Amino acid sequence: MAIDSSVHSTPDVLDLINQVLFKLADTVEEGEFPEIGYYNSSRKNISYSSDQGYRPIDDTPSYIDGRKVESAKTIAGLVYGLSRFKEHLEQGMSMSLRDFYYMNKVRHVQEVLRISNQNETNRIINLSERILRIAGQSIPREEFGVVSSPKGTFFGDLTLSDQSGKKLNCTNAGEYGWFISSRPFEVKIHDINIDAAVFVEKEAMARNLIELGLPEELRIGIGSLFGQPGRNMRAWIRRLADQEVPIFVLVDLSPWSLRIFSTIKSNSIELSNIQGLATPEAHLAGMTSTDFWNKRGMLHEIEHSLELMTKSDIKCAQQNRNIPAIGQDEILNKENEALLKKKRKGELEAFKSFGLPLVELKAKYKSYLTSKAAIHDVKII
Amino acid sequence: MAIDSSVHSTPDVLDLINQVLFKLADTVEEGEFPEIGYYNSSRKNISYSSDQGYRPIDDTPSYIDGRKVESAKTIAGLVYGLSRFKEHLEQGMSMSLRDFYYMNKVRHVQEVLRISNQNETNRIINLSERILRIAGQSIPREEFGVVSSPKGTFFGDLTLSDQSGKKLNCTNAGEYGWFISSRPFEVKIHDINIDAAVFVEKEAMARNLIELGLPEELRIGIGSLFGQPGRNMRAWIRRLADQEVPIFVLVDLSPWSLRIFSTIKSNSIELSNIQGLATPEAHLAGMTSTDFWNKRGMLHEIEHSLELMTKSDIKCAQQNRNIPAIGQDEILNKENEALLKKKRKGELEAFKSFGLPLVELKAKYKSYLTSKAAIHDVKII
Amino acid sequence: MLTSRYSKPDVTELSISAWFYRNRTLAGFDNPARSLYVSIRELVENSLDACEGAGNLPDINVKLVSQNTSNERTGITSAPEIFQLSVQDNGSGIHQENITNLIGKMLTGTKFTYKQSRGTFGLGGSLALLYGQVTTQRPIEIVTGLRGEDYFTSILMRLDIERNEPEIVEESRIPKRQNDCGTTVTFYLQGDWLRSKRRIQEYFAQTSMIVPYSSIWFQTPDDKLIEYDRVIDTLPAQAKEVKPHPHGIDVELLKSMVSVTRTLSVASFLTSSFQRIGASTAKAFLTFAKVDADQKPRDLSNEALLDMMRAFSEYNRFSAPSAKALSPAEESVIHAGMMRLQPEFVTTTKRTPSVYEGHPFIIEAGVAYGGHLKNGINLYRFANRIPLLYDEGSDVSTRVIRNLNLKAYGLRPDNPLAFLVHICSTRVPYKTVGKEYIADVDAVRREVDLGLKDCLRRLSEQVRRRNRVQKNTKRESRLRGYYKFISETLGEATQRKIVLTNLFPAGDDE
Amino acid sequence: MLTSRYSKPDVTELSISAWFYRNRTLAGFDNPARSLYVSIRELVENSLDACEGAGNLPDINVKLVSQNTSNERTGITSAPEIFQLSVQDNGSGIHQENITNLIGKMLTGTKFTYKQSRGTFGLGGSLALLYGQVTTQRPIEIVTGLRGEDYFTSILMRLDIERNEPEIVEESRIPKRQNDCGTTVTFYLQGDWLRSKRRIQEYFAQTSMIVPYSSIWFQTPDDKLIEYDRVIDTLPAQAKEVKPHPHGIDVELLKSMVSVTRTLSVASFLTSSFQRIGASTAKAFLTFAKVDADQKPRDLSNEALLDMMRAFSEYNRFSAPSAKALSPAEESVIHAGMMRLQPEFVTTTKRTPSVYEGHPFIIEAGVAYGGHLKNGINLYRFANRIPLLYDEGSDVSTRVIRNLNLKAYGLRPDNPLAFLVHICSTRVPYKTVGKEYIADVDAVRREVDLGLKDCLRRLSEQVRRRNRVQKNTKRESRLRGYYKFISETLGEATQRKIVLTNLFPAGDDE
Repeated sequence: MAIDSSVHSTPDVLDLINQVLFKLADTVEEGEFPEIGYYNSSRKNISYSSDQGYRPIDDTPSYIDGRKVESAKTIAGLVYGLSRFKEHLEQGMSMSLRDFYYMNKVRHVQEVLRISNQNETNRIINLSERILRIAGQSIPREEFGVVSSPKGTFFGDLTLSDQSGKKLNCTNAGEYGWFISSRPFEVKIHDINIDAAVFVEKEAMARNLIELGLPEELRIGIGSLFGQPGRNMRAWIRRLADQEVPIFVLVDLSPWSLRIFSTIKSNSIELSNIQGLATPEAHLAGMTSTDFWNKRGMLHEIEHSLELMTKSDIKCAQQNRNIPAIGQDEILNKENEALLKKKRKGELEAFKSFGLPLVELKAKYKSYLTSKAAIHDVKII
Repeated sequence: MAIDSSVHSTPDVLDLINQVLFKLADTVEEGEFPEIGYYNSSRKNISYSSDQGYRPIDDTPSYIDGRKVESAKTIAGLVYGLSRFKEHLEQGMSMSLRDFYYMNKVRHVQEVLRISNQNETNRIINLSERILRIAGQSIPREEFGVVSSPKGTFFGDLTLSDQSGKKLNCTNAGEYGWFISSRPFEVKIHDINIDAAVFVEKEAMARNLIELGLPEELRIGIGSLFGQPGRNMRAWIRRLADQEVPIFVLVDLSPWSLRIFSTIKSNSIELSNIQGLATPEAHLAGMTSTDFWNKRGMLHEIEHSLELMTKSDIKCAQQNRNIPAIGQDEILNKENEALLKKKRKGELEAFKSFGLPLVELKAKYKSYLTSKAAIHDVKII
Repeated sequence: MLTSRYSKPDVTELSISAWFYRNRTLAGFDNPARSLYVSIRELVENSLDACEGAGNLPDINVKLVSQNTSNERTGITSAPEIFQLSVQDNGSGIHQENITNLIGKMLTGTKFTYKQSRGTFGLGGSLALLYGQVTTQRPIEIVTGLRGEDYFTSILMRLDIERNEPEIVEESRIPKRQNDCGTTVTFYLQGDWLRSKRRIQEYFAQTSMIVPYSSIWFQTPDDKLIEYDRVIDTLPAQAKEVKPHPHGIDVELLKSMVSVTRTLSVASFLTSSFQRIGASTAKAFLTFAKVDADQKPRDLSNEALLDMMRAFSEYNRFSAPSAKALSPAEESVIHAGMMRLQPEFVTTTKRTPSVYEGHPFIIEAGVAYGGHLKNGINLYRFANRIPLLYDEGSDVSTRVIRNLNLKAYGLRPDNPLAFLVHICSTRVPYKTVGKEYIADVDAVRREVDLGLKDCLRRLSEQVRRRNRVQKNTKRESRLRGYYKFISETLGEATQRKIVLTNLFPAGDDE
Repeated sequence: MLTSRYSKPDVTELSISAWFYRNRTLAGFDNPARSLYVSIRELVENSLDACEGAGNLPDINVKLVSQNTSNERTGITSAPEIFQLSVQDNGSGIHQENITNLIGKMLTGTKFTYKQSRGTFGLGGSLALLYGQVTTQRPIEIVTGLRGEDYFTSILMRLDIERNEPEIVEESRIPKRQNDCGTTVTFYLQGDWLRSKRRIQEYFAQTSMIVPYSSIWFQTPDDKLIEYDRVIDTLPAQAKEVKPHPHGIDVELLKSMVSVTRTLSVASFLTSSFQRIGASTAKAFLTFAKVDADQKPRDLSNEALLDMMRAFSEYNRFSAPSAKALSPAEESVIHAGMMRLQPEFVTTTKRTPSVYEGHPFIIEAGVAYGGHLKNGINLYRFANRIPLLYDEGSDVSTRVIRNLNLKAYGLRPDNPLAFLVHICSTRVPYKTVGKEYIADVDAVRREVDLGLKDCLRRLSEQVRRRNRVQKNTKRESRLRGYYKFISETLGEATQRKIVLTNLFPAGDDE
C-alpha cells in the first residue's frame, strides 16, 4: 500500500510567502499601489459534480485595489498576517484563529488597523488561503500554521506519526484510539491493517462499537466525529481514502446529518478552494429512510422511535434542496425528500430501542454494517 | 509513588443493584407500596468549605412514596433503569444519557412510561446515583456504565491503562497526548514522571505549550480542558491530585473562567453527592486580575488587550457572588470583585499581543508558569 | 370653519338643535356607519327605559329596512344608503300632550335629584331623529298609546332646527285593545350597514345579556331576524330618585339650588335639599362651617357659597350617599344573562354599595366557564345596563383581570372563560368623552377585584370538584399499570415471578 | 345622571351656556390639569387671531399666577389650586359696544362663508371664562382699546349662565397713547399646574415654531419667564372669506341658504351663493339636475332640495374650490420656525393647493438636521397654525414618515432629524372628536409624502456635500497611515528598508 507524505513542504510554503512579501515591497517602492487578485467562493467560481464534490474553476477574479482606503487596510492586515505566518512556520509553531486576532492587538498594530472583531482577522486568513497558491491550488491554512481546535478520534490497526514525531498504532493510544492531529496533511502513515473505516456521527455509538470489539472482529477502523466534523477530521478521512481505505459514514436520519455527510463527501462551497477536504468516495452507511420506512428495512421494527421534526429541522431540509451537494446528489436528495415527506427523524441511539440483550445487539450492529458495506461492494469480516 | 485503582469494583456495584432490585421485589410481593428515601442536592444537604469543596451532609432526606401515581411512575423508571445498568455492567458495556433515553423507547416500556423528553430519563439516572450508595457515598454513574461524551487531552510523561486495557505513555499517544477516558475512576496509573500538571482552558494555548517543548523542559503535564471541563476531566484531575501531583489551572480572566476553575476545585452543588470530582488542592495559575492591573503584574504591558465585559458577563459575575465556592473563596471572590469593578476581561490568547518573537514568547510562558508555581511553593524546572 | 371671536361682531345665537346639528360629531354622528349604530342604540335604550319604567317585561322590536334602489343615473348602489328604522316597545306609552315635546325638542333635566339611568348626554333619541331628518328630509312617525285607552295616537312630525320646535304634519287615531300600550318610532336616516353591521350585532348580543328579562327582535336589512327571547321573568327593582349628597355637587349646582329654594333659613335649606342632612347634622355642619343657621339662603353671597362648598368637601361626618338611587341587575339576572353564552358553569356576585366622589355605585360580577365558550378570556362590560363595546384594553376590569392569578384558582388564561362586570352608579366614572370605558379608580378597582375573585373562588370549587372525580378514576388505573410494569421488570431482573395480589387485593382486573 | 326621556315630562330647555357647563368635558374641561391647559390655549389662539387679523406682528404676554396660600384649616396646600390667568395681545382691540357680547356670550357664526381659522368648536375662550367663573366665582376683567383712541376701556363682568347673558359689574377708562391697541383678558380659574406643566410648555414651544413672527412671553406660576422672541418680521397673507363650494355643503346648509336668500331665481341663487358657479355653469348644472332655472328658490320643496344636493355631488364639472380662503404660513415662516430648534440644516417646501371633500387644503413641510436636534426622528404637526400635541402615532404624517426610505437619502432613523408638517384647510380632516390628529386620507397622505420627500431630497444633498468634504480629508490620512504600516511590516519581514516616496511624492508629512 502506498505511503504518502504532506501535500506541500513547509519550505515551499515559506518560499511562497516570501515571494508575495518581496513582490509587494517592490511594488510600493516603485510607486505603484498594489492590486491583488484572487478567486472567491461565489457560485461562479465553483463547480459541483458528484464524483469530485465542489471544485474551484477560477472563472471570475476579485481584486483588492490598493488605492482604496478599505483595500489598503486589507493589504496592511494581509502583510502583517503573512509576516506572522512566516515567523511561526520558521519556528514550527501553530496559532489559532483567536491567537491571530490577539496578534492584531499588539499595540503598534492595533493603533493602525483598529480591529474590533475577530471576523476581520478571520477574513485575512481566508484571503491568505486564496492568495497563497501553488500550481493553482490554495494552501490550507493548517500548512501555514493556523489550525482550528481539533475534534475527533480514530481507533483501528493503523500506524502513523503526527506532529509529535513519534510512531504510534491507533489501537494503542487509549480507549478511543488516536486524537486526530490538528494538521492531518502532515501526518505520516506507516502501515494499514484495516479493510474499511467507519466514521460515526456520535461518540456514544462509536464507543459501543469499540467496546463490542468490532474493530478487531471486522478488521475495520472506527472514527468518532463528535458531531459536525472539523477540518482536521475531514482531511484525515481524505488521507485514508487516498490510501484506498473504503470509507463509510454512519449518521442520524436527519437533515442536519445529511449535511454532515455531504460535507465529508463533497466539501463545502466556502472552502471549495481548499483541496483535500472532500472524499467523494465516502459512502452513506445509514441511517437511511429505507431502513425505517421499507417493510423489509433493517430498522423497520423500531420505526416508533422516530421523533417529529422541529420547525428548524424542516427549514434545514428545505434549504438542503438548494445545496448542490445534496440537491444534485441522487441518494442524498432522495433521503432529504423522504424526510420532508415524513416529517420525522431518527437517531443512532435508536438501536437501543430494539430492547435487545447485548449479545444480540452486537450481532445487529455487525449485520447492519456488513449489509451496508455489501451494497457498495465492500466486504468486511 | 502510590499506584491506586478504581474506587468501587464492578462486582460491588452489581451486587448493590441486585440488592435494591430484590428489596423492591420483596416489598411489593408483601403488599407494601415501596417508599424510597434519598438525599437531594438542596442547600440543606450540602456544606461548603474551601479545603474540601462541596460535600454532602445528608441532613434532610426526600422520599418517593409509591402510593402516589407520579412516584409509582418514577419507581417504574428506576426499576427499568437499574435492570439496564445491571445488564450493561455484566457485559462490560457503556451507554450515553441519550442511549438510555432511547432504551425507554423500547415499545413495551414506552407504552407504560410514555416518556417524551430526555429530562425525565436523565432524572432517573441522577436518582440512581443518589440511591446506589456504598458506605454513604454515591456511586458515580460512570461506574454503572452511564458515561457522558468525554472531552479533554493530557500530555506528559505518565504511564497508564484505560478501558482499552493497554499500557500507554501520555507522550506517545499523539501530538495532544492521551484522549482522556470516559471512566477515569477506573484508569490504572502505572508510573508518573512529572512534577506538576497544568490544565489549560483553551486548546490552542495548550498546543503551543506542547509545541514549545515545555512538558519536557519543565517536567510537567499539560492538560487541555477544551472549555468547560467534563466530568471525566474533573475526575482525572482528582486522580492526579490523589497521586500528589500539584495541579495548576490556567484560565481566561473572566467570570466564566472563575466558574471553570471553581468547578475543578470544589465540584458543584448539583453533583456534590459524587465524590472524586473536586480537587481542592488545585491552584489558580492565572490569568489573574493582578497580572494585568498591578503595575508590576506580569501581563501589565498588554492590559490594552482586555475587552469590555458584555451584559451577560457582568450578570455572570454578579451571580458568582452567590455561588459559595466563589463567593466564599478568598482568592476567587477577590478576582470576581476585581472583574466587577473593572468591567473588562482577558483571554489566554492575550500572550500573543505582546508581539514577541517566539523565542522570547517561550521564555515569557516559562517565567509565567514558574512564578505562578512558586507562589504555591511548587518548584518546577 | 368658524371665524375668529374678537374680529367678527356679526354673529348671532343659535338654538341648541342648530348648534348640535353643526357639531353632531360630538355625539357620535360623525359618519354614516357610526351614525346608524348610535341611532339604533339611543332608541333601543330609550325603549328599554320606557318598559322598565312602566314595570313591563320589555318586548323590543327593531326593524331596519334599506330604502335603496340602485341609483338610476349611474346604475350603481352608492353608499351611504337610506334606511327606515323602526323601534317598537311595550312601555307605558306617552300622554298625547307630551308627545311632541318629549320626542322633538332638545331637552335636559333640571330637577335637583339623582337616579341611575342609561342616558349619556341627555340627548336620548332626539339627536338621532334630528340626524335622520337632516340626512333624508323625511318626517318622523310616532305611534303611542297608554294602557286603558282604546286607541293609539299616531303623529307625523318634523323638527324645526332653527327654533328647536316640533311641527306636527299629520295626526290620527288607531283603535287598539285596552291592554295594549307602548310606543313605536319610525323614521328615515342615512347609514352604512356594511361598515356598522358587526358592531350593531355585537350591541344586541351584549344588550341581551344584561337585560335577559327582555325579548329583543332585530330584523336586519339583509332580511335576517335576530331573536333574543326572554330567559327570565323578573325585572330588577326600579331606582328611586334621591336628593344630592353634599359631596356630590359643585358650586354652580349649589347656586342653582339656592336660587329656587323656598326655605327661609340655611338650616332648613340643607335638610330639605340634601340627602343625609337631618336637623342635627345640619347644625353640626353649620357650626363647623361657621355659617349662621338662620340666615336666609337667598342672602348668601357668592363668596359665602364658595366657602360653604369648601366646607362640604372638608366635612367628613356625612353618612355615605344612599344607594336607593341605584338599580342593580341582581344576581339572578346576571346569571340568566351569562347563560345566554351556554357555558358549563356560572357564578355571580353582587357587591355592597360603595362611594366615589359623593356618588354611590354597585359592582356586579359574573364568571362563566366551559360549554360553548371560546377558549381564552372573554370580557363583557356594562355600565347602568349599557354594554361598553370599545376600548376594552383600557378598562379597569381589563386591568383587574390582567392581574388576577388564575393559577391560584386552578385555571389558565387559555381556558374557556367569560367575565362580566356591571357597574351601576348615579355618576359612572367613565374615563373619556367617548364613554366607552371605566376609569382605573381605586374604589372601583377594589370592588371589581373583590367581585371577580369571589366568583372565581366559587367557580374554581365547581371546576375542581368535577376534575377531581375524573382524575381519581384515571389515577387508579395508571397506578395499577405502573406496578404491573414494575413487577414484570423486577421479575426479569431477579428471575422470580413477582405477584401483585397483596398490593391490589381486589385486583382481578389486572 | 339625567333621567329617561319618555317617562319624565317635567323638564325644560336649558341655555347653551348652561348646557355646556353641565357637559364641559366635551370641550376638554374634564379635570383641573386639562382645563388649565385648554384655557390657556383657547385664549392664546384668540389673541393670535386678533393680532394677525389686525395685521400686527403679535406680542402675546401670558401670566399665570398661583393664588394659593396654604389651606388655613389643614395647613396643606390642596390641589387643585386657584390661578389668575392673564393674556395680553396687541390686536386691534374691541369696539366698546361689542365687548360683552363677544366675550361673554356663547355664539357661533351663521354667515355662509368659509375661511381658514384656528377655531375648533367655535367656543373660543368663552368656555374658558365660564369654567373660570364656575370654579372660582370671581368676575372677569377685560381691558381693550383701539388704535387712534386715547383710552383703554376696562370692564369687570360676570356671565349669567342660566340666561347666557353677560352682566357688567364695573366699567372705567384708562388713558393710553393713540398708537397702543389690543386686549387683555384677566380671570381666575381652578387648575393643576403640576400635572399640566409639561403640556403647556410644549404647547408654547411648538406654537412659537409655527408663528415665529410672534413674540410670546409666558410667566409661569413657578415664577419663571419663558420667552420666545420674534425671529422674522413678515406676517403670512390673511385668508379671504369665500362662498361655499357646491361640493362642500350638505342639505341642511343648503336649506338655510335658501331660507335667507333674496334672489328670485334658482339660477341667480346659485351664482350669488356659491363659488365656482357663474352664469354658464349654473345653466349647465340646472340642465343636468333637471331644475327649472327660473323657479323661485323659496318655492323649492324639501324633496327638490334633496335632489339638488344629490345632483351637486354627482356633477363633476365644477372647478376645484378656491384656495383664497387659505392662509399658509409660507416657506420663510416655516424655515424661521424650524430654526428655533437650532439645527444645522433646514429645508422647507409648500405644496400647491389640493382638494378634499369640496374643501381646499395646502400642505407645508420642513425637514431639519443636526445641530442641537436630539438623535432620532422628531415630528412637529400643525393644522391651521395650531400645534397638534397628542396621538402622534396615529397621524397621517407619522405613517408617511414610517414608510419613508431614509436610507435612500443617506440618512438613518437615529440621525438628528426634525420633521414639520402644516396642513391648512377650511375643513381640516381630523380623525376624531379630540381633533388631535389628521386622518389617513389618500389626498392628504399623497401631499405630505411628496412634501417631505422634496425636503429630504434637498436636505440629503446638503448633508452629503458636507460629509463628502469631511470624508475625503479623513480618507487621505488613513491611506497614508496604512502604507506607512505596510512599509514598516514589509521592511521587517524582508530585511529591507522600504521607502514610500514614489507612492506619496509630496508626502513630507509622513
